[in-house]
Amino acid sequence: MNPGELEAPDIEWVALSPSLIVFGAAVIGVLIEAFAPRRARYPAEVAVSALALAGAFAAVVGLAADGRAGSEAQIAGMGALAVDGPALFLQGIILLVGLVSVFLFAERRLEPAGHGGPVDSFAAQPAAVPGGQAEREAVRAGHTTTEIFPLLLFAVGGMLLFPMANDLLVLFIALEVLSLPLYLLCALARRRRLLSQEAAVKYFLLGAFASAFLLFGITMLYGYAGTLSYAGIADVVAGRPAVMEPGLASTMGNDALLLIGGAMVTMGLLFKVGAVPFHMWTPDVYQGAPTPVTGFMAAATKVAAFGALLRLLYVVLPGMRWDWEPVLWGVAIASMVAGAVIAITQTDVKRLLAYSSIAHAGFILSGALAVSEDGVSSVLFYLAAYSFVTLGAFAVVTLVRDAGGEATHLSKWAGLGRRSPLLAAVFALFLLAFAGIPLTSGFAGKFAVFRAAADAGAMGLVIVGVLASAIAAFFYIRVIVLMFFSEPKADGPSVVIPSPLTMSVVGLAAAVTVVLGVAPQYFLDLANDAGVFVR
Amino acid sequence: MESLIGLLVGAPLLGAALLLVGGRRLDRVGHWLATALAATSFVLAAVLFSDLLDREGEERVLHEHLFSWVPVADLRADVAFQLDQLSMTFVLLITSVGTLIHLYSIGYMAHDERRRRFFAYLNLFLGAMLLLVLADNYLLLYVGWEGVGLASFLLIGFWQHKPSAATAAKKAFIVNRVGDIGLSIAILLMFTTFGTFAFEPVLDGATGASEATLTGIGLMLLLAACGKSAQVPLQSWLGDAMEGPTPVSALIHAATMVTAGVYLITRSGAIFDAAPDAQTVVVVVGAVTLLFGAIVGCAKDDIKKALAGSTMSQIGYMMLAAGLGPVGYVFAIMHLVTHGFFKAGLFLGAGSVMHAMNDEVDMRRYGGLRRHMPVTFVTFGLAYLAIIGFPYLSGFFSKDEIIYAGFAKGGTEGWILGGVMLLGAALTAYYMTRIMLMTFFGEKRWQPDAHGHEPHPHEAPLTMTIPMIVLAFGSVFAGFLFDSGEAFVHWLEPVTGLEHGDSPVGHGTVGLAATAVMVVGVAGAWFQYGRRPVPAVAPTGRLLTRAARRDLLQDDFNHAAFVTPGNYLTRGLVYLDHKLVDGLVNGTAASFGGLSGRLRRVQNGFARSYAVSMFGGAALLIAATLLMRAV
Amino acid sequence: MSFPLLTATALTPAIGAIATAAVPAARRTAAKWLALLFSLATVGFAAAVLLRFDTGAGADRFQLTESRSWIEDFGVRYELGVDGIGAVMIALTAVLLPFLIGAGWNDADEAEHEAANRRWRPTQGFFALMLMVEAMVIMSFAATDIFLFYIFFEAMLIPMYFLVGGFGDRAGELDEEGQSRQRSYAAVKFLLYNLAGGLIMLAAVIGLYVATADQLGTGTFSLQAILQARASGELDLATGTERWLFLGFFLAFAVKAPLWPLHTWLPNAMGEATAPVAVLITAVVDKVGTFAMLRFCLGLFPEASDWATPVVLVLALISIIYGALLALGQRDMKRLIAYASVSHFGFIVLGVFAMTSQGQSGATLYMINHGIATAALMLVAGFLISRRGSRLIADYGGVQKTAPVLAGTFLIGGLATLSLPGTGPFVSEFLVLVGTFSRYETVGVIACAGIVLAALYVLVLYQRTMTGPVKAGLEKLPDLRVRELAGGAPLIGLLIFLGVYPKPLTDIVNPAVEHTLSDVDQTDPAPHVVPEVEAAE
Amino acid sequence: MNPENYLFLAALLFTLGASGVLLRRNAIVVFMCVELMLNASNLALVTFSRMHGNLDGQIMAFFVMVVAAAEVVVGLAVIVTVYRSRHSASVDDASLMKL
Repeated sequence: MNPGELEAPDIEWVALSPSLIVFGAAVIGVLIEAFAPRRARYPAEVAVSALALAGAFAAVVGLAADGRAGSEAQIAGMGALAVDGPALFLQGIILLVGLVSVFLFAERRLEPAGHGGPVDSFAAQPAAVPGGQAEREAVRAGHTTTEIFPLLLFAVGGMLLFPMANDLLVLFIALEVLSLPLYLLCALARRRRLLSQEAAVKYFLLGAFASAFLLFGITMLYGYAGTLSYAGIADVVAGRPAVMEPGLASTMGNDALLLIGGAMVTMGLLFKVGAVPFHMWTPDVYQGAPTPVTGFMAAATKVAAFGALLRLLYVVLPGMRWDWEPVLWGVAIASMVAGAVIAITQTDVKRLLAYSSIAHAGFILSGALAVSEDGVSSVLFYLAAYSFVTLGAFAVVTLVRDAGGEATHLSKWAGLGRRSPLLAAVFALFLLAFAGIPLTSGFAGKFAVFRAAADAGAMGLVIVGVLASAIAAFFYIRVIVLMFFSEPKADGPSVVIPSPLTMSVVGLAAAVTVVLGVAPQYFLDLANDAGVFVR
Repeated sequence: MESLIGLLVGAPLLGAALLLVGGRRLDRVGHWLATALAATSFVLAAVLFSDLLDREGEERVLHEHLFSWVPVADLRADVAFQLDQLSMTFVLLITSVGTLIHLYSIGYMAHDERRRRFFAYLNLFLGAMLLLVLADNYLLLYVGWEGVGLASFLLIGFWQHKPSAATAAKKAFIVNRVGDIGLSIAILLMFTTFGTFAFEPVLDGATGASEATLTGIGLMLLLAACGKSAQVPLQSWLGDAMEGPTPVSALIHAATMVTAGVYLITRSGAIFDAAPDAQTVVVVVGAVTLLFGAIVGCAKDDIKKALAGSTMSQIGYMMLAAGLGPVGYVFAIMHLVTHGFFKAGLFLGAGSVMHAMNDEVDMRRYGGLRRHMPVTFVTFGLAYLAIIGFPYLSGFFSKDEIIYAGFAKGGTEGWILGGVMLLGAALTAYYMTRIMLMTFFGEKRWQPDAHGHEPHPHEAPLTMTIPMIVLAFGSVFAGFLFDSGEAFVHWLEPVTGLEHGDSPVGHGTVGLAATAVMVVGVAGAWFQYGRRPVPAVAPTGRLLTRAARRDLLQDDFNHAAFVTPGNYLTRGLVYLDHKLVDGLVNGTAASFGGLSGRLRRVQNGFARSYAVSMFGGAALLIAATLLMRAV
Repeated sequence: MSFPLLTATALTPAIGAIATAAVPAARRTAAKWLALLFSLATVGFAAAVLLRFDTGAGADRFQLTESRSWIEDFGVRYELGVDGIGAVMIALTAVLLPFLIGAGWNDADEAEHEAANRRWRPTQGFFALMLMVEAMVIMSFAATDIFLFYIFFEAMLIPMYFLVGGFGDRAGELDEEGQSRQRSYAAVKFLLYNLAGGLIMLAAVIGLYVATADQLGTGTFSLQAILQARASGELDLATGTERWLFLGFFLAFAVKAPLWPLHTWLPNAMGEATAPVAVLITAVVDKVGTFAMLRFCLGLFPEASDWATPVVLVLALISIIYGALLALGQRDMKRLIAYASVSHFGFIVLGVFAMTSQGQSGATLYMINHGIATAALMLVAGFLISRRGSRLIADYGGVQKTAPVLAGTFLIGGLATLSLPGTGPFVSEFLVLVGTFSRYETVGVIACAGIVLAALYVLVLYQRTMTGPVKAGLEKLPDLRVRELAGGAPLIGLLIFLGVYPKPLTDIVNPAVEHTLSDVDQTDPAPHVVPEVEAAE
Repeated sequence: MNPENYLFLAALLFTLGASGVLLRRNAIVVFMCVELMLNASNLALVTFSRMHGNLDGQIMAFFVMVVAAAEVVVGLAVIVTVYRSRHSASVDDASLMKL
């Protein structure tokens, strides 16, 4: 190749259209913030975001219909991105979750309206000191932070890239692109801003810390294999590199580089997934962040991160399966057990759900550990089921409010079932799905991952998982007891009647929960078809 | 003709159902309806009897298969009846005495507002008892067996508002249940041994089974018989059962139900014949009970309880006779029938007395009643003479035959048995005379009842006296009738078999000896109660007397051996269940809670400690990965 | 395709549940009648099931089968079918429900202070949940796909849990906030116990799938397919695997049944729930456990069942004696009945694992009879408790004086509970004893002790509550109302009918038992002595 | 010069950064330590790039720098907001949420 001549990269625009649409829309969103008048921003942002996400979803569906989830799967972007079954399936979930989250973000009937019109659950002026003069003025003026929408879109864009990432560079970039907007979103709560900011700081510092580890791991893998591309590394791990260079020959023998590097990259991803012992940010951040953000984050981040983790384990590191499998066994067991056990004594709904998400990370991990096609598709299905339940649950949390905003302390939920039987019933449905009771999506998902694990001979994991489920059931049930069997308190919270936006979120989540529980076959087929990584 | 058997059993059962379901509407006619149905049964029984008499000895069996009851694989339990000479005898006794006592109860219960129920229960009892004796297999017999137990429970506890009655009823049922275990196990053994529990195949096939098995079956049957017939060691319920209305005591706890044990053993004769060890135990139980009952009967001041002791003792005779095998079966049944008459007569008499004395039962408060209640006195007196074995009255024949059979056992055993029975006969004469004297002779010792009413003894109404008179006739003439030409013996022989024992002591000698000890007994009682006035308050008495008053400490024993430890056991188990079994579960839950509480402390809110956890985790992850490679 | 009768039977109460739940708050009475109507319709369908069931020789083992694809990916099919045992269990469920609805007619009416809350519809919820449970129980009796069974086995816990926790009887101890801690403790305990058992079963279910996939190529949950494969030798589980799987299944069923020492949830749940719900638990829901032992444990894991038999028999014996003794020690009427049920479940398990025709037929009949007898006893106890507002035995006495009909019905229920001959339970208890004794003599003899203990606890209860002088506060105790009597009398009639003429039931059950026995390769022990009469023929 | 020495330096820097994160209280300093870790990676990347004789590592290093810059923007924004609310940049003070 002539050094002066740059080869124009060959970009598969169509195959990458979903993420491109989202990123494009995000940029438009930023432009709207910059140029549109304050009043017009909200409708414009909502419309752009919703349209972009819906459009991207349509693109994903189109790509899948094209067969790119199966036989037509391809490596795109000069080998940097993979458009294959798992990627498209997870992108589909992320986009749907993102779309639904837009509805949650856009909800403006929960908070008392300011002078400028109705407001949402995000800070009037994030930069203002909590309780200060500036904030009071902003509140009075009814200011809102419409920047949340482009931030959401950027995060979604990063998440779309994450499971597609087919080299370590993209992996890192995608991680940061999805993380940075989330750090900011966490800090934007309208009420309890100190908590919100604290959550952001913690999330940010720990997230950065984790990504530093990830990066160092990437570095070592690069050092080991001399390439950043997944396929290239996999080849080297398997002992048959495409080109044998002298430098490679010396590093290839150094297994420590591979092992430590692999472990550190895995650790970075486990942090995003929220697996023990990298889970400690989860409760604090889930609790402090604005609830719509928590819902979005809990659902979508987990999906994206598991996508990336799966690809890493299945495409890059299958050669060293015997090294990481036992270790991840340990992580999975620790997550299931610790998540379930610690959740028993939680008193805050959001923290409770955070611990529950940790336990679920363990369940999903046990499916991932099957290292089989069944394992992949079971994880895909589980993620689909789990993300909607989570989103629905957090959507319900936004509706239970008292004078101080959302009433997240469990004691305030006493007797909710008597005041608002329907809402409480829906929440109970979500809890039952979390607990994995049959006829809910949670059960089908749990069955799928456990079956995959058992099929792969990991019966021990299944048994621990089952026992952890039993422990976990206890605290889900405790909430149900509280809602239905306790007398409502006189000063208890009330359920605000939301706009159709939130209602549609809750409704959709409930519907998905039931459908995936009762008639999951179609979705299982989808997940099965999408179970193969392209290499 | 066979179909009449179903009707025979069905009539009283129908009566019970009608009276219970019919409710208050039937209050006014219920008792007559019940009596009529009982009488119907009696008439049917008579018809069947004449039919049987028309046949030859071996042909005198009727079978009626109603329907298949519980068919499972090889197990066939049918609702089917078998009427042979043995059951016929019982049927006649039950329906005749039963009808009489129905009639008697009309008068006796006239003022009880729950009379309809009483008659329903009586009918229920009749039906169950008939089922018991007519069943052609042990399982159906068991149904009747428990059915009479239920009726007995309901009737003993008829005055449920009295705690003592309720307790007595419960006690009777439960003690009987202990016996029922025996019957259950016997049936189970029969099934595993013979593959069936119908009389014919089991009894015909008995010789084919091992002696050990048969002994087992026999002992289990004996356990059942002990429960139902109040034999030692399951005798304790009978005395308390006297809490029931007196007609009940007469019918169930004297004439019919308590003799079911004797029926069972006689019916299962083939099994016992092949299991001599079991027979020996039967004999021992009979002998012990015979003395036990007699001793208790001597000490009781409560007229009904004294009679109950007597019942126990007399059934002891029967049991002993049945244990002797074919030598004794016939006489056991014969004594059973005669006993049915005279003991029912005695109880009805006692009822009549109580009726007259404001339900007073303490004989020390009776005295001199013969002038006030002549009919009762005469009928009671005749029955009295029959039971003590006054020559040529019914008891004389049946009891002497049993004593003779006892001697016929031969050897030392024969002498012991004969001696025991003669001693029993003396005691019988003693306690019966004591009752007679305390009740009808001597001074008035009447006292006002709890409400301050002075008793005004009067003769009972006709409905009550007629049955007493009829039974008195039976007491006097039954034995003579049976003994003439050995009619009864020949009648039963095809079923029970018959052997004439070879006794070292002749028939005549036995008769003389029995009469002699009777005279001694009567004289003893007369010396104690006839010559001098009876104290209104019982003297403290000697140790034996005091023990006998307390039923020879049977309740104390049961209490110490079963009730108290049982209570402790239950209480201990309740505690254990709560603390240990449940505690283990709750403890597990709590320990998870504790673990959770401790683990969540790790989440201390400091970002730096979270970072430490991550750092440590990463280190661990790396170390573990490296370790895996090293391994 | 013929009319899907089993689906219809299960669907009717499910639709009823939805319809009842949809009735507006103000139309409470309409909801009750609607629920009753649907439960009666279910009885109709169940009757059709019994009538259509062919008991002739050579009839199929599973009848009225339905088979549709459902979740192919999991190897799960919507397969229904009943053998004789399933058919009678469905009938029991369907028959009991109208009585329970009738008995609980006013149990769930809201307190006055709640009447203003238009959204809170406890009555509708109560009956809807009951019907829901019924639907799920029927499904689990009808499912021949193990996964399908599992789903309903687990799912029925949820409505049950709400029934226990949400509608406790008002006689419980209340705390200062007017709510019963005991009750919610009981509900949670009920759920967690059963959920834990069920989850362990889930692991076994998955294990079974893996094992079948291993040997048959494709994993399957179809009972019939597995039985066939086993019969043809295609499927031959390794001894260790089979035992582990058996334990997983058995544990879940033993919790549900409940077998000592997994029984402690039952007294709590039955004590705190309203009487109809308590009956629903013990008479209907728990039967799924013993039913499943018979159908799944024995059918799927014959060798392991054989292996576990000694231990199971011992546990069953302990349950019998222990339950009865604890019943004796109770001060609370409903807990007493609960412990009595523990004892009775011991008998059922004994019958199942005796591996004889009599034992298993007896166990099946026992399930039916125990269901009806407990219903009779418990419902009457419930009427009594609702009158006095106390569950403590010590608060009663002399009831027969003021309410003779109530006392009488109670007594008959009690007598049936102690297996008095002439009532249904006697037949079944006898069969269980015969079945057990003919294989394990000692076990049979020890079980007989249960006979006495049953008499003790029933009669002690009767004596303390019904006889003696009338306790203060009970002088004006009203006797049974017409509605209550209408609920109790048919049950008693049924008990007596089944005691006198159980043949229709045994005819249906026997062939199924023969099949089950051939699954486990067992034959009845032959009698030691062949009677001469038969030998001569 | 042996390129491996750069790798040791990189590892040292990474460790220093990590210990700084664990030990320092001031959020800004903590953040700087994270940056140090990123730069350690950069050094290693470049070294490896040199060892393998391809440019991938160097390109990666450029991206990392950009990302680090972006992180600074976001991070400082967040930290400064917190500082304004609490008048303290100590990470230990931000511990309202726990247990």
